[in-house]
Order: sequence, then C-alpha cells, then structure tokens
Amino acid sequence: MNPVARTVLQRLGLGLVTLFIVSIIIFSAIAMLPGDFAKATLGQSATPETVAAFQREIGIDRPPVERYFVWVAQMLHGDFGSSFASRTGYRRTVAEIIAPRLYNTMFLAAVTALIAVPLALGLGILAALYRNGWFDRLVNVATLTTISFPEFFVAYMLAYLVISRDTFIGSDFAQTLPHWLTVSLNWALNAVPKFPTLSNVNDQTPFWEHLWKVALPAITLTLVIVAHMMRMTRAAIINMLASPYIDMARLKGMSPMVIVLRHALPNAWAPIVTVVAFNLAYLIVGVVVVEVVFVYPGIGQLMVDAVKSRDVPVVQACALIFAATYILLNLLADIISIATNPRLLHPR
Amino acid sequence: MTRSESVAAVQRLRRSRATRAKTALKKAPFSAWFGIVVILGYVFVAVFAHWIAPYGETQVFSEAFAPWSQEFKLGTDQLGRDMLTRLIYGARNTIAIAVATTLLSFAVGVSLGLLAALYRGWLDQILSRAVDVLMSIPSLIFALVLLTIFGSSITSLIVIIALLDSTRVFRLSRAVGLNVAVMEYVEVARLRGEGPKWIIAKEILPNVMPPLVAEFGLRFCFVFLTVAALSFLGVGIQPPTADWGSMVRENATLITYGDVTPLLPAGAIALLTVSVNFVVDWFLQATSGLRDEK
Amino acid sequence: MKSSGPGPREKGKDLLQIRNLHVEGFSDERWHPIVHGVDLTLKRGQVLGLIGESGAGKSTIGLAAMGYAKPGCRITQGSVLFDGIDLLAVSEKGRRRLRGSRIAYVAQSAAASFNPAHRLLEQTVETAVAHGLAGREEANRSAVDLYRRLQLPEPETIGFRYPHQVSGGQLQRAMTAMAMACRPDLIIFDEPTTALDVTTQVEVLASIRNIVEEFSTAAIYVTHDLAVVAQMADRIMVLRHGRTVEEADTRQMLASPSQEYTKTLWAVRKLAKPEVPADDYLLTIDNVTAAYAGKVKVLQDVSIKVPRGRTVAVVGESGSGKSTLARVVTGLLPPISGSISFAGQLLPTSLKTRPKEVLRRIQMIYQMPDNALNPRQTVEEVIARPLEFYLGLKGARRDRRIGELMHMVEMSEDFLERLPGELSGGQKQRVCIARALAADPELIICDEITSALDQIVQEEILKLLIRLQRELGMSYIFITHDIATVRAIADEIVVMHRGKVVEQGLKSEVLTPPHAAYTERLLSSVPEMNPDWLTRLLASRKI
Amino acid sequence: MSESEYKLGIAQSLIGGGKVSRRDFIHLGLAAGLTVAAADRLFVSTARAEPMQGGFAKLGMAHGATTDSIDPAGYPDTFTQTAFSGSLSNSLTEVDAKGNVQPDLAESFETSDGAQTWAFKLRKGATFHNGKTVTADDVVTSLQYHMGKDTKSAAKSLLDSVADIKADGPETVVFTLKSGNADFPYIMSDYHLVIMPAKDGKADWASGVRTGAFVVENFQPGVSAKLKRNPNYFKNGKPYLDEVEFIAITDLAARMAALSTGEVDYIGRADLKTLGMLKRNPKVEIVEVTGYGHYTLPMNVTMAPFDNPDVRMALKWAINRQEIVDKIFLGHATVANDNPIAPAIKFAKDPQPQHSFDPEKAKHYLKKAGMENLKVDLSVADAAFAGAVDAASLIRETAAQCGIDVNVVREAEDAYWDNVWLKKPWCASYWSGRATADWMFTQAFAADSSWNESFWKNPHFNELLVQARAETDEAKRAAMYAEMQQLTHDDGGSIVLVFNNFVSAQSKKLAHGDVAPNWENDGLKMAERWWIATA
Repeated sequence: MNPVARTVLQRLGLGLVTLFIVSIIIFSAIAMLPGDFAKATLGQSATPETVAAFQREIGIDRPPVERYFVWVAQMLHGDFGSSFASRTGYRRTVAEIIAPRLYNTMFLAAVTALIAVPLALGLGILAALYRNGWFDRLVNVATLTTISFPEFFVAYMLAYLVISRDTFIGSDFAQTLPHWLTVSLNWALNAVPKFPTLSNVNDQTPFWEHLWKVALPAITLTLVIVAHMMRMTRAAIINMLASPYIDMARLKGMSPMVIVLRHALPNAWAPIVTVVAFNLAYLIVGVVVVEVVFVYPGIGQLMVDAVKSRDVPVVQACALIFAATYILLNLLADIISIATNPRLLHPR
Repeated sequence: MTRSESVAAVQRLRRSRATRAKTALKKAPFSAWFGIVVILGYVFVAVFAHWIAPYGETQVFSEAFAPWSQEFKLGTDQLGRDMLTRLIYGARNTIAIAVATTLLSFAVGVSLGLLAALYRGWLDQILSRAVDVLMSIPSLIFALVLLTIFGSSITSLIVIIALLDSTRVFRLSRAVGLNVAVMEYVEVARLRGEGPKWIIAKEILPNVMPPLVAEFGLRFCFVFLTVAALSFLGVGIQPPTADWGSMVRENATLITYGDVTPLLPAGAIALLTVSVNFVVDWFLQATSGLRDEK
Repeated sequence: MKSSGPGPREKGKDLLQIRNLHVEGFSDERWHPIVHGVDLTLKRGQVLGLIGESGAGKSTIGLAAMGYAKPGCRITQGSVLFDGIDLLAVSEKGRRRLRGSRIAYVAQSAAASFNPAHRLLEQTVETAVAHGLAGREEANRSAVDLYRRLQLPEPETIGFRYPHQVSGGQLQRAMTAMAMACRPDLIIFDEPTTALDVTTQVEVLASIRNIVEEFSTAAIYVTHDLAVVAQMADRIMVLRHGRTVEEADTRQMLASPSQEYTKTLWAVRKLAKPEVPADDYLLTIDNVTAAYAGKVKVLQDVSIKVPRGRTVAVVGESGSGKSTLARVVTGLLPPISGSISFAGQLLPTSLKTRPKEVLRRIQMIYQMPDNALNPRQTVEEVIARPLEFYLGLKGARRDRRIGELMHMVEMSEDFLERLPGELSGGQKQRVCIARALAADPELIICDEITSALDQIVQEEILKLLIRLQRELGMSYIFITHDIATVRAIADEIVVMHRGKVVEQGLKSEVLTPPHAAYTERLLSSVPEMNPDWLTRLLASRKI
Repeated sequence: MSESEYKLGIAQSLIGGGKVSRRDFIHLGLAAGLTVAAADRLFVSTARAEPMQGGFAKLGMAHGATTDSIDPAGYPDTFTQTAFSGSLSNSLTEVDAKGNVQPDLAESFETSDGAQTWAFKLRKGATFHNGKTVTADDVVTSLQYHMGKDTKSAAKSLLDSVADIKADGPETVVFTLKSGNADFPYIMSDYHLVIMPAKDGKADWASGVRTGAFVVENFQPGVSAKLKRNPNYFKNGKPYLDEVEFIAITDLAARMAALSTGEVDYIGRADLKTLGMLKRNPKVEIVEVTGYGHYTLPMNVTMAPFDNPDVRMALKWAINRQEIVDKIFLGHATVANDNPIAPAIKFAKDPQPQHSFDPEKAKHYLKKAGMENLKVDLSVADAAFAGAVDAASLIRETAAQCGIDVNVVREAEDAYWDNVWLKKPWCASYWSGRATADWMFTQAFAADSSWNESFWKNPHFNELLVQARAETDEAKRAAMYAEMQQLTHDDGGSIVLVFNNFVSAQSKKLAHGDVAPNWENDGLKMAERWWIATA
C-alpha cells in the first residue's frame, strides 16, 4: 500500500479518536466551570426564578452526561447544534456564529503565512549559506529578539508607531529626547503607513479593505513566528552540511549555492515543514491576544467569549475546529516529509 | 597507537577537559556574554530584592503616576507605588514562578519521555497519544479555563502551566531518549539485568543533558511569556503581588501616548528572555556536534 | 595494473606532484599536525596505493591531492601540482572547475556519499552538466554506457533508482561511474571496498580495475588492506602518523619490505592458534528459528554446540544471521522455535525471565567499543558496576578486583578515572573485555570485536583473548567475517549463509578442502598478498 | 441694532438647518463688522449648538459579546442597551438631562388612589417600523414579556410591584400596583421595558420591529451593529443622524487608540489614567457626567464579624475614599458617604457625618466591638467594577493603619456575580443606580429584595420604605427619605465608596445638548439625541 495513503488513513483514524477525547475534556472542563450560561448572561440581575426559567429553556437543567450524548448524537448528524444565545423562534446555529469568525481567522492566518513563510525560508537559507558571517549573526540576534517579546507588547508597539504619526511630537516622551532625535524620529514615523489600529471587520467588509485592516495583526504575527521557522530552516540545512554526500558534492566541484539548494535543502524539508506546520497551527489556534488587541473578530476571541458566557455548544465547536486544524496541519507536514523523502516514498 | 603516545594524547585531552569550559567561555560571542551578565544581574536582583528595593513591595505613596525623580527613580504606578520597587519585586515573583513551573514541567516531561523511549510499546503509545490530545487543545485558552476552575492562585498557575508545557518537554526528551536507548551500552545494561531506574538515571540521562538544558532555557522563556499573556488576559497573580505581566496590562493604554511606563516591565521581560535565548543559542552551538566550516 | 597496452592518453609524464605537504587538524580547541611533509609523485595512467593504519593520514593526503581539506582540517604548507597547476595557489573557483571534471573522488561509504534525495543518474551526470562539459542527453547516454562497462545490472534503468534502492556493491560501482563521468585524468579511491563483504569486494575490485585500465586513468588508491592494494596498485606508499615510511614498486614492496614497520604490517597475517578438540559442551543450540517482528526468518533451524573452554568462530557475510544468533543466545530476541540449553539446563528464552545468575554467566562484547561504553562513565565505573551488581563487591575488595581485572587486560590503573573519549580504540575494547570478565562468565560472545580495529591492535586483542581463555577457561562464541581472524582464534568453525548453517566442524576440517560450495566461494574471495591473485581468481571464475 | 446685525441674527438662526453656507455667513459677518476669524468662530459655535440633519457616526462601545441579542430580556451591557434599547426602541417614559421623568412613547400619565393606579396615554400616530400603529395591547404584551414565572427577563423584579396591566381602549394602558408608588413612571423608563409589537398575544422581539429612531441594518453579535434612520419616527426632526454604527471595542487600549486615530467618533468608558493626555488632542472632546452609578463593598450583616454594627462602622472609617477617588478614578468620581442615593436624584440628602479616613475613630469602634486586630477577607475582581482590585489594595494599606488586617482575595473575573456577590461575606459590587430613591432602596436595601446585597433587614427602614413610596406629600416624603439615607449611612451593611462618573470621549465633529445622567451614553439615547456638526 502506498505509504502516503497509509499514513493519511492511520492519522485520520487517530485524529478522530483525538477529537472525541478532546470533546470530552472540553465538555467536562466547561461543566466544571463555576456558573452556567443563564447565570453568566443574567449576571448581577439574576434571580433564582429567572435563572431557573432560563436553564429550562436552553436545557441545561439536564444532567451533563445526557447533554453530552445529545450533543454527540447531533455531531454525528453533522449538526453543530445551536448556541445557548438562541431563543424560541430565534435560532442561532453554532455554524452561523462560527462561520464568519472562522473565515476571519483563516484570512488573517493566510495573509500572515504568505508573508512569514517565504520570508523565514529565504532568511534561513541565506543564513545557512553565509553561516557565521555578519549577515547570519545579524539575523540570528534579530530573530532571537523578536521571539523574546511578549506578543501584546509587539502589537501595542506597532499600534503606537501608527498613532505616533500624529501624537508623537506632542508627547512627554518626545520632549525628553534631544531635539534632533525627536525631529528625525517624527520624520521616520511619518514614513509609516497609516494602518488601522482597529481591525473590526464584518461580513460586509470588501476584500481589499479587509486586507488593509488586518495589516497590523498580520505584521505582529509575522514578527512572532518568523524567527522560529527561520532558525529551524538554518539549523536543518547546516545539519545536513555535515553529511558525507555534501563533502562528495564539494569534491564534485559544486558551488556553495548549489550545495545548499540542491544537496542540503531537499534532505532538510522534514524538520522545516514540521516547524512551519506548528506555526501555521499557532496562527489559527493561538492568536487570541492579537485579536483582543486589534479587536479582530476571530475565532480565538469567540472561544474566549463563549467560555466566559458558558456557551457550551460554541466552545465545543471551537475546540474541535482548533484540534482538527492542529491534527490536519501536522498530518500535512508528515505527508510532505514523506513526499520529500525517497526512502519512504519508494521503499525497496 | 602505542601506550606512550596514547598517554600523551590522554594528557592533552585531560588538560583540555579542565580548561574546556574556560576556553569555551573565552570563545563565546558577545551576545552570549551579554546574556550571561544580564541573567546573573536578574538573579542577583531577584534574590536580594528585599535589600535592593528602596521601598516595600506594596507600600503606597500619595502621588500616583509621579514622574521620574530622586525619590522615585522610575516614578510611581497608578496607585502611587514606587515603580522601581515594583519592578524589583516583580523580578523576584515572576522569575520564581517561571523557574518553578519550568522545573516541574521538566520533572514530569523528562521522566515520562525517557520511560516512553526506553520501553516503547503500549506505554509509549498511551503517553504519546495523551500528549497529542493535550497539544491539540489551544494551550492558552485551556489554561484560562483551568485557571478559572481551580482559581488563579500561584500554585495552580504553576501546576497548570507546567502540565500543559510538559507535553513539549515529553516530545523532546522522548526523541533524544530514543537515540540513546538504541545505543549498545544501554543494551549492555539491560543484558546485565539492570532496572529502568538505573538505566534512565545512569545510562540515558547523562547523555541527553545538552539538548535538555538548552530546551530548559527556551521553555523558561516560553513559560515566562505565557504567564505574561495570561495576566494580560486577566488571569494573573494575586494582588498586591508585583508581577511584570499584569504591570504591563495595567499601564498598556499609556503606550498610545508614547509614555514609557508600561514599556519598563515589558522591556524587563523581553531583556531577560532575549538574554536566556542568547545563552541557550551559544550553548547549543558549543555542545552540538555539528561543526560548520568556513 | 600491469602495463596493458597504451591507453588513449600517453602514459608516463608526471600528472601529480605533491611536495612537502603539511596538514593540521583541529580538535580539543587547538590545531595539531596530521600530515608532516609528505612528498608524492604520480605519473599519468599510474595507480598509487596509499596504505597505513588509521591516523596515518592516507585519506587526508588523498583529499589534499584535490586541493581539499576536510572540515576541521587545513593545509598549512606545501604544494600540490596537478598537471602544472598548483591547486593550493589557485582560487577556490579554479579548484572547483578541476574537481569532478579532471580530478574525481570515490568515497569509502557509497551509501552515505550518494545524496538520498536524488536519483543515481542525476548525480552521475551532475558534474558533467554543471561544468558544461556535456548536454544532459549526451551525459545520460555516456552514464548508461559507464554503468554497462561497470557490469551494473539493467544499465538502462538502474540510473532511475534512488541510492537506497541499490545494493552496496552496485552503489560503489555507480560511484565509480559518477567519478568517471567526465573522463578525469585522476581518481582518488578512498577505501572503496572496505565496507563490502569479501565476495562483493572481489567483483567491485574487478570492475574498478577494468575501467581504470580501459581509460588508463591515473589513480590514488587509499586502503588499509595490503592484499587489496596488491591487486590494484602499480606502486605502494606506506604511511604512518602522517609520514612516509617507504615507497616502492608493488611486487618489490611485497617481496622485500625494507622498513621494520612495514614488516610488522606484513607479519600480522601469520598469527594462528592450534585447535583443541572439544571434551564437553557448555552451550547447545537446538534447531533454533528466529525472526524480527513479522519479518522474514533470519535464523532457520540452526543447531550449534559450544564446547567448554573453547572458541567457536561463527563466520558469514552481512545478512548471514550471525549477529542475530548472538541476540538469540543473550535472550534479546526470543526464538520462534527451538531451544537453547546452557550448562545442562534449559535457558529461559527471553531476557526478562532469566535469573541474574544466568545473565552473569553469559557476557557479550561488541564490535564498536565507542557505542558499547557509556561516554559519561569512567573506566572505573564501567568495570565496578558488574562487580557490585552480580557479586555485591564493595570498597576495598571491589577496588582490588578492579586492579586485577585491569592487570588481566594489560592496562595500567591510572586509566581508571578516564572517560572512554580519552582512550584509543584498542584500549576501549580492552575495557569492554574487562567489563565482561568482571562478571566472571563462562561464555563470552564476541561480535566482530576486532573488525573496527587496526591490524596490529587486532593482533594484540586476539592474543589477549587467547591468553585469557587459557588462564580462565571460559568459552567464546566469536562472530566474524574475517577468515584471518578465524584462523587466529578458532577451535571450531560454523559457516553461516542466509540464516542457515552451511558447514561446521573443527577448524582444520572446515578450512581444508573439500569445502561446501559457499565456503569455497567465501574462502576463495579472501584477497591474498599475491599481486596476481585477482587476475587468477577472475580467470578461474571466468567473469 | 443695525440692519446687518439683524440679518446676521437671522442667518445665525438659519445655520442650524444648514440653510446658510459658511461662506455667506462670513460675508454677513464682515458686513456686521466682525473679523473673518470672529465670524467663522461665531458660525462654528452656532453650527455646533444647532442640530444638523444627516451624517454617519461610528460609536465605540466598551462592551459587546457574541451572545448579545436584541431580546429585551437581556441587554446586559452598554452595547445592547445603547444600540437596541436607546436607539432601536422606546419605553413609555424617559429621563431627561435634569433627571426628571418625561413621557416618551407615552404622551402623558396620571395616577389615582395614592399612586396605586397609573394610566399611561399613548402618543397619537406613533408607529412601529413596519408602519403598524402602537396600541395599548402592544404595550401590555411587551410588559408582560418581563412578568410571570417563565420569564427570563432581568427586569422581572422591577415589575414585581405590578398587580395588573390592562388596555383601556387602544390608546390607554392602566397599571394597578400592589402598593402605591409615586415614582412608577420612572420605572417605566427602564431600558428593558421597551415596547414591541404584539404577535398573536406574544411580544415579538425577534423581528427587531420596534418604535425607535433607528432600524437595524446589520448586526454581528460581539462585533458591530449598524442602524439606519427611521424616516417616520414619531419625534419630529429626530433623529439627526442618517446612520450609526455601534462597534464593540472591549479592550481599553484599543478603544483609546481607535478614537485618537479617528477610526471611531465616540468611545464610551474612556481610560481615566490617560485622560489628561487625551485632553491635549485638539480634535477630541471629553464628556463627564456624574451618574447614579456607585461602587459598593457590601458586608453580609448576617455573618460575623459584620453582624456587629461597630465593626461595620470601624471599616467605614478605615477607608480613604478620597485617595481611592484620586488614584483609581483619578478624580473622575465623587466620594460617597455610605448612602446609595446620588446627589442628582430627587430627595437625595447627604447624611452626617461624612465618613472619611480616620484611624482614631476606626480604632475606637474596634475597641467598642472588642475586636482589636480584626482580620477579614475582601473578595474582589475587576468584574465588579474596573479598579476594584486596586481599590482593595489601597484599602488594605489604610486598614492596616487602623489595626485591621484586610486580606485581599482576587476572585475569578467571570462568574463573579454568581460565585462571589451575595455569597462571600465581604466583596465588591456595582450599581448602575436608579432614577429614584425608592427604586434604589427597593432593589438593593429592601429586606425582601433578592438583591439586598448586605442582607440588611432594618425593620424601621423597611416601614419607611413602604410609607414613603405611597406618600404623595413631597415634604413628608423628603423627610422619610432623609431618615432612610441616614439609616443606611449609620447602620447599613453596604460601604458605598464612590459615585462613578460616566467619562466618554468623542471627536469634536459630534455635537450634543446637555447629557442625561441616568445611564451612560446620554441616557443610552445618544444616537437619537446627538448630531454631526458642520465644523
């Protein structure tokens, strides 16, 4: 049987099991959370009667186990169920709640990936080519620094840059600096495009505007993930450079560029794609903070909200989507590693 | 080679072994030096916070948001607590938490990882699948949920982050463990009839130290940032304990006006993580077998 | 190779002149010399054999002939004149232009030196295409032609396979093809057959010799195996510790080596222990069949008897199942069927079920002492552990015992606090032996324990083992592929092939004709010191 | 007055309607002997003062969650309140800038027999967005939606006092109360009690068809809501804006940034820390109203040690309210005096003495209670009110000086109202305030109220509460309320820390009249009341 096909099937099977367990974990976690949807929404104005009425309507007066299996039954029919925010005569399906958010998240992830991945690979390859040269050192230090910053810090700094186009001159900070510096800084700041600091998009936002609005989040995320991928690219290639067939290539009179691109890189894909996959997963799963800072209606924030309001069906759906993304991306990574490794692709 | 030559060789090696650390340090790049110095500085501050800090951790003064002055080197925060003092105590608390968390996650991750590597089979399967499951749940949100369930006390903070984090440690130590577990000296030990405790402690662990040490540094940074992110999302450390993460959050809006106050704790975090990363980076270079030419 | 008519290029003019070559290597934070002032001259179409033990600097010189120094090495002095061009003086670019096109290289391990990501053909033609010496089409065609000349199977299609899909011997030939692709003036062969089984080695040697002869390419042939170099080289240069010991025409060198060192090299071959017939048997293996999880059977119905206080040499090529046999005996791989009895009682099949006492009585020594010793444990720790674990020795008694053991393996006690990294290969192997002795076992399984060592060291170790057996009377199962070693140590021989026992009996019986077919082939493939051996063998096998 | 000045006067009056261009006006101004600059300034000020038709405003709200809906049973926070109650719908009454109740969808209301029966007359010609006229039945069903045992409405308890509602003809609704309540019309202004069309005997909220100044164009829960002008709104001239978009910006920093980059025109709940810097921005105006809202620290008087009035007193004296106002609300709040009735409210009377930080008094009461070195837990989270945690840390410091060891327990933000409030013996709480003293007391201090957060059951207080409610003699009422306020101040279990100000900021292109104090965002009705100035 074709190794790729085998892996795919195996992993998909495993994936399903994982999803099932994840759903149980999340469900029980939410069940363990203090309060429930009714109490959370009514908040301070809750009274026992109203809460009870509420619980009856959305059916959370039932025992958890029963609710879980009802939910599973729905899932098996491909129905994500409906949010607790629904009312009689006004159904809000989980699908319709999640769809736009998921789209937004995917959009941001895609934009970021399109910037970050090529950048990371390019830098990584160059760094490997000119290893231990000034370029390498520079990139190394730079990337190490960017991964070291807290995400929200990067985000706020970018927002600050944009805002400062107008406010910098007036700020205390500017006053404390020497005049020439203030002036030149201000000049530099005005070179910054006036990106929106508020990425509030909705389903009516046209494509280009959407693109424009996610500029800052995308840049933030890029800064956060490029380092990791770039370093792995470099390391993987350099690792390969230690192997005999690279010596052989040198003795065949190949140029360093050819050696890195044609002899080292093809054997280095596996670790690289793994890291890339990991970071792409992060782009979809781990961007809550950035979403919060830029008020970007992504799925991360949705899940946090849903957890806050104990909207179990939504939380479940989000968790499953996240888990699925993680699983699929890793699977993809494995497939690529197999596809790029003749030993696995064409067994003897 | 003959005895005399081998002895000579050995003496050469012996001498170099004694001086290896020193020479390595001498050859360390500037970034590494920078890192080491900074880290030592932080540790010093953290340990002697009580003596260094000009005021008490929670001592409140009349003036909130006081400017930088002789009295308050870095001004005061929104409650009129001395910023410098808060930073210093923040160092102690935040670093202590991060270290404790990382240690715990390694204790769990490494032991399980090496066990899995040694025995493979069903044990490995179960553990690895469990890890897969945990890793497929977004850790930040999961942490949020768990912290809400168990309350955001320092202990639960440490335990929860440690457990979520130990998954990655498990993966790594299992991977490196596998490489060593197939070595013949491990087989020798098994042939001798040694138990798992001996094999892991005496045969495997000493040989997987370098990557683990490096990982420790990286994990430490990661935990550090996670704590910051968590308190940014509102599940922080009990007040009035000073903690860099929440300090950033409390003053975040000032950034909009180019005020540097919130940058101080954020900078403190960044500086430390950068330094650790620098040192780890150099350490990896020094220990990893790959000698890249040129 | 004996002057076989004029080749396409005229022969006899100097092609390569190396003068006063100095190379340094970097380790333990400093540079120290590997090659001190070697001179070498090579004429067109001539084949020069570089021979010496590990650390002699033969490979380094081979590479220097291409103006190349391995990572962590540097050429500090001297000149390498190739056809009038000083490779050390010209630019890297200039050297690159020569490499592959006019000077080619054939590495020891073809498996590692082919890029696993590309098909053989691509790699064969890469140089020609890159240096613009030929178009793809043309290059491909000539590659296929070379495959044919090198007697590779299916020359038309083999090029489209990936390295891992081809056997070791074929890979080695493919690499030769790759080197030949640009019809270079000079090829460096760096131990091209060392990694191969003897029977395969013969074929590869043959095809290499033919092709070199055909294009009358000059070659430097680096190896540690005299018998091999005797077949390949016109002249031989003996190296030691980076210095030339002596250089002479092959036949003369074989006939009358002038230097002491050379003589000792020649001498190794002569060690042979008189066999002693068995009296009673310690270990009996009855119809054992074994397989790795779900795979084909690696041992089929094997029965072997190991006499007490004697040595049974298990001979076979890779894949013959000889190492598997060891795993079965130690209990690492429980057999599917069959039984093993040790000192009269049935041996529990799996390791877990064996009592400590049984484990103690059967010890094992491995091929690679580097892998068999924990790099983080000092010699003392290594030897002390079995003493504590099996015999519960503590304190002074333990230390005394350690002293004795070190003495037995002829090592001074000041090695005790050293780490394996600080020992030479031979010393490491001695420590492994000491560790085995510490358990004072009745049976020691030696798995290829000498094959990783230089010949002189090999001899020392073998002598040591023989002495120990005499003094302590334990039995050895001695697994090896090297007939010379067998001669040296065995009382009885078991010849294995494809998981089956082909022949077994006393050394004298097995080694003297008539042999079983396979044994015949095996023995005949072992190179002899006679320069005409290969030619004769090929003639006799009419390949 | 010269002719040109006269013309100018007329022109000025016309600016509001946009009937005079800036250019023409400046000409007239010059004619009237003004400088260009002066004329321009005059034009601008007049223009700002006079409502203008048209325009699109983006309003950044401090709240918004994916669970938001247009169901009036919910409306948990300023997003839904402002967008769906204030802009989409009307209640029977509303509260004006002076804090007086005014008819809204009702045209008038009158009471009989000791304020126990109330008749509300509906406005003629008021229609729903779908053109249907508003009838008494709609009102009845709308209000009943919040009553009965199955309702999930947060307003349920508001209407507990209502015995019966019935339609008296198509235009009159009659309420019969369980006991007299002179302030009933105020209750009818509550943002939950909006009027929805009746659909086969049930209030139809889901359709989003209401009576309000705006119609929902697009609503994405937790993201934004876009509303457009209702052309046939019953209040003539209103609303001024053609379109409004409410944007949920929960992150404070993001909100501030959005305003200063001009991505929104208005933000609710501006950041107090940086207000000073925001003020420097010439394009921004800050609106600050002292509302009815107040922050409290309720002590459960049924539990030790809070069952001891002296302990309560000691704590009341052990808090430096001024410092809290200065540091946590940076002056954007008013020190409260353990009395929940905001100064702006009718019958408000500040009890004496003013409770302030006084270690001596505190120690004195501790001694009296025989509890020197008292140790208490204070459970807080910023979910109670922004700054609660910091306030607690401040209290910890001051209390320490009085020999009281206050242990600050930081509770989880979410489920705070469920787990902490009304559960922990001493915690932090927030009241958005009520338009009348009666309303406030009935909900937060009455013995039988389920929100009596200090479980304080003072018999005399409760008698007074009932009497005052039905009392129609203003003087007598005033006296009673004064006494009740004194009681809560002296004996009550709630430490009322401060009255918070609604601090919002907007770009100067938005203009408005006097701002109502009853709720945030100009009594939730900013969309209806505000306009875009030409300048």
